[in-house]
Amino acid sequence: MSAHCPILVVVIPLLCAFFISGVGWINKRLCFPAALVGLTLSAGLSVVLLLQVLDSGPLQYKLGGWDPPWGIAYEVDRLNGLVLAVVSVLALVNLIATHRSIQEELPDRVGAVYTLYVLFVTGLAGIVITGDLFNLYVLLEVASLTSYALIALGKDRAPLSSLNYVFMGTIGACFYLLGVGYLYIMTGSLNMDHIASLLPPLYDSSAILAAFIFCMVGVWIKMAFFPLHIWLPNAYTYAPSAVSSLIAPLMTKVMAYVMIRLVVSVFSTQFAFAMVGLTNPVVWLSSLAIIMGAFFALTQTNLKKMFTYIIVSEIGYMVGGAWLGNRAGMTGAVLHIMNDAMMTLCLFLAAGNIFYRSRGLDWRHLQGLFKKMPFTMGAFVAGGLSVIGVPPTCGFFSKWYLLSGAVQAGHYGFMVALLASSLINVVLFFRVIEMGYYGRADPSVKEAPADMVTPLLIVSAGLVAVGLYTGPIVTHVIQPFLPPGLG
Amino acid sequence: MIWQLDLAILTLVTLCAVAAITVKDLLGAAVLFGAYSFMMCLLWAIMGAVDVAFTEASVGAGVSTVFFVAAVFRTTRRTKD
Amino acid sequence: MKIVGLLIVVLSGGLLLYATEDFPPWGDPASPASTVVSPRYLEKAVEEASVPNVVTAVLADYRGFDTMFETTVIFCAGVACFVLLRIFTRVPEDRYYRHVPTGVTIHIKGGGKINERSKVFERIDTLWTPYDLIIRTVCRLLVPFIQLFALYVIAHGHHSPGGGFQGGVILGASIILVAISENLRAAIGRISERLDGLLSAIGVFIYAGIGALCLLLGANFLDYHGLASLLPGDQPAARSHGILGVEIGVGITVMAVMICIYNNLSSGGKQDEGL
Amino acid sequence: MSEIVSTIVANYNYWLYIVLMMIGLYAMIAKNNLIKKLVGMNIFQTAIILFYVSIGCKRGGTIPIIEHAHGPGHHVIDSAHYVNPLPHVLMLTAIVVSVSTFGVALALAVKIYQQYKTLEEDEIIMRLREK
Repeated sequence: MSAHCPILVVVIPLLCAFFISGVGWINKRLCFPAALVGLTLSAGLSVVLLLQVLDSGPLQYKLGGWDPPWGIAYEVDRLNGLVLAVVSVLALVNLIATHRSIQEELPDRVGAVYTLYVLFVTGLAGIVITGDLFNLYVLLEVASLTSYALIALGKDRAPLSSLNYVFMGTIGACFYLLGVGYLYIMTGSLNMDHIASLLPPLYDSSAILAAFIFCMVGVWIKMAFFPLHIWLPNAYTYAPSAVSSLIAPLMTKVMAYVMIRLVVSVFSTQFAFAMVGLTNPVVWLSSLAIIMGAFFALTQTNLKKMFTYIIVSEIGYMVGGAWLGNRAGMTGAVLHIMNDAMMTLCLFLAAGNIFYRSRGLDWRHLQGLFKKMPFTMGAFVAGGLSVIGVPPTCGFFSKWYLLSGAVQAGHYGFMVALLASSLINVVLFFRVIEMGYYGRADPSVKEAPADMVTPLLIVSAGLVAVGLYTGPIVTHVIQPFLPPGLG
Repeated sequence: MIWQLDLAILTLVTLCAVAAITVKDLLGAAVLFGAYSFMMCLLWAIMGAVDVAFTEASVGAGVSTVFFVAAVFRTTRRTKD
Repeated sequence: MKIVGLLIVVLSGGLLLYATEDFPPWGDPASPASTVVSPRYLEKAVEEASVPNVVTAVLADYRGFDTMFETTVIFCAGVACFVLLRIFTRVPEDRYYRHVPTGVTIHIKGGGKINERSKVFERIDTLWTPYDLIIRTVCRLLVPFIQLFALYVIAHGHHSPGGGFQGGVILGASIILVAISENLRAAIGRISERLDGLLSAIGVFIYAGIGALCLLLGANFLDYHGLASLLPGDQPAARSHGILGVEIGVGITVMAVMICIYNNLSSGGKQDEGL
Repeated sequence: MSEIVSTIVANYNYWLYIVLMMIGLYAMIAKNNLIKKLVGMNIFQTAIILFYVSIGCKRGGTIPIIEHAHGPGHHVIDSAHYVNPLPHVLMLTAIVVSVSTFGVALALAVKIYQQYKTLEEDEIIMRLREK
């Protein structure tokens, strides 16, 4: 059975989603347990898969038994395994933590919501694990369609921001599809490894350049890289809290993974960084993204909206780190995918807990919360420290790698941006902490129920744990994956 | 395939596309969009992609247009551009 | 916004145009797209899967995994439309009834209703127009033939253009035709909302289930030759049967989802009065 | 001169597809009405599908259904006689994806109309400011 691990990670939640959808028509109480079983199995298997990969090297799974360039194959290596484990475990944690808020916010649509939830996770897991460019597009659409629907379930401006997301997301997906089309017309294949082996003689071709640019722009739109981020803040702010804490940590990070995968495994770092000649502008753009994201976050008066701009800023870290074009930068970017997913989940879960009790996330709802919700606010502080980059939280270590990458590449603009954003983050979080500490609390607010607080505390403990184990993760998981040509 | 026919249909497709996004009536846009899809389906049939053409004829020109009309029925025909 | 749009369009269009100069000439049989991967499909499809329509063979077998997720996308769309639009809380609404023998219309305000089974009174839509005899009769006559054709398209997808998607869409369209030519309630009377929701899940479940069955029989996921031990015939025949099973699943889901989307869109989520 | 003509004949198809794509993209970005944007989105997607289908086109090729596949007279199949089926398969998927996105987007548009009673973007923004 262990040979079938890669496919089971995706198929078990998929089958489970159909089951939930069917059961939702009969008995709504069974939906949550079904989702729980499906995601637990998938998370467990993904961890097993990661261990297998660490033990015995990259795995390949041929779907339908057809050999790769003709059929679709799943390729699992260290990077895949890591991101897959992060995605499925965090989705599981979020499922448990937001059980109550889904019951509360969307009581009459529970079945459909859990169906979409599990399908979203399936789509992301598939994106991470697949080795076929077109399959990636289809799974991307699964993940996008479910997230459009989930976001639109929110109140107020949610449908409008979701429709904006539909437009931007479709442009992104179509650009990606166009890029794949240009690759296909030049190479005649869709399998990533096969394309990578066919590409070197074609590096001079303008069509490959266009394919590269379109794939990258498409992915950047999906991951909300700075000038293309306009869909993100509203979509994530107005989504129901259970949904934003699912989508915000995972979607953009998985797209960052897709970017790194395309650069490393399809186009090769040598082509992307040395031959295209866009390295410098992209790093400058990401420095701008970091600064502007932090700056916009400073102007917000809503906790969730502030977090969304922090995400925009963090995306700048990942793009910039990857495009620095050296080992340290790439290590920092990969590490930051994992760390940022955890930090974002921690922050959004804390916001979800606050919203669950005080029914709002504007500044006035945050006054004096430390006394009323000590655990939630403690986790919030842990998440905030990690975003700022205080050791021993994991945020410090990825920032460290990014900084040393910037120094190695001699890119001081990016370094300044990193430091400046850390400073702005200090202001951002201490402002909230001050309000929570000194403000006058609403007497009716109390600590969120234990089953919401426990997962949150686990995540915030995870922030520190991952920080402490950064060394082994980098030497055993990330470094062996990096291509040898990287400077 | 016959390139004259191909070129003629391509021109018509482009015309339909431009008309569908410029006409100042959403129901009209729905109909023009259906025509666009159907022209597209002809084009694909010419290129030998029968399965794709069949799908587009049933999905693009058929059901999509019905959805479009249904949505316009539930909203409004008015448009400013 | 217009200037921004123009700028983006000019930039990306320029890049796309600039890249076309390296393309192989249009329709060139020696282009990489036609020589690297695809010849094997054409040469081996009949031998390996016993399916003359190569598109069906590639769709449901060689790249069957893509198609499974494509069906999932459709299913997602159905669930999404349902979850976005469906209104569960009933507000008392005005209803209109027609007295069939005399043709008098009755307007009942604020949630009152007349027994739906009544032979004398017939519920009508707010924007009711008198039924047209020709349209009604022709549609009623056509529906069975459309459904028959749809089943033919699904079943004959191995040999001619067509398959689960097209057949499913046509099946769905036949029910939508009922909804348009009579009214939405007549269509829902034929396939209720719950049945529709269940069918849309069952269809994809059949697809993924066949894949999982292959897994249980010791082959890889969606490797239909694992089915050879259950079915009569040799391995290519097993693949052919597997493809048929999968297409049936796709057809069921696509039909159910098309009906679901139409019902929710045309009634604005009330599933009461439609187009 | 003849070189230019031959490039045009070889590539005019691609150029027209790009024009179509750009019409769609422009409508998506610049139009004010939400449903008009959706039409643009669909035009963009169909144009990409057209591009893919034309990749699979072969001069002198027929539809990808093998002739005399079963029965006696088994013969060698020459792949040059048939159009490339792979892009068709991909585009079947893409069509289905586009209709799904279209359906969901229409549902969102209906929901937005129920909320704001208009589909024009500027009017919606005005209404949001009023609140």
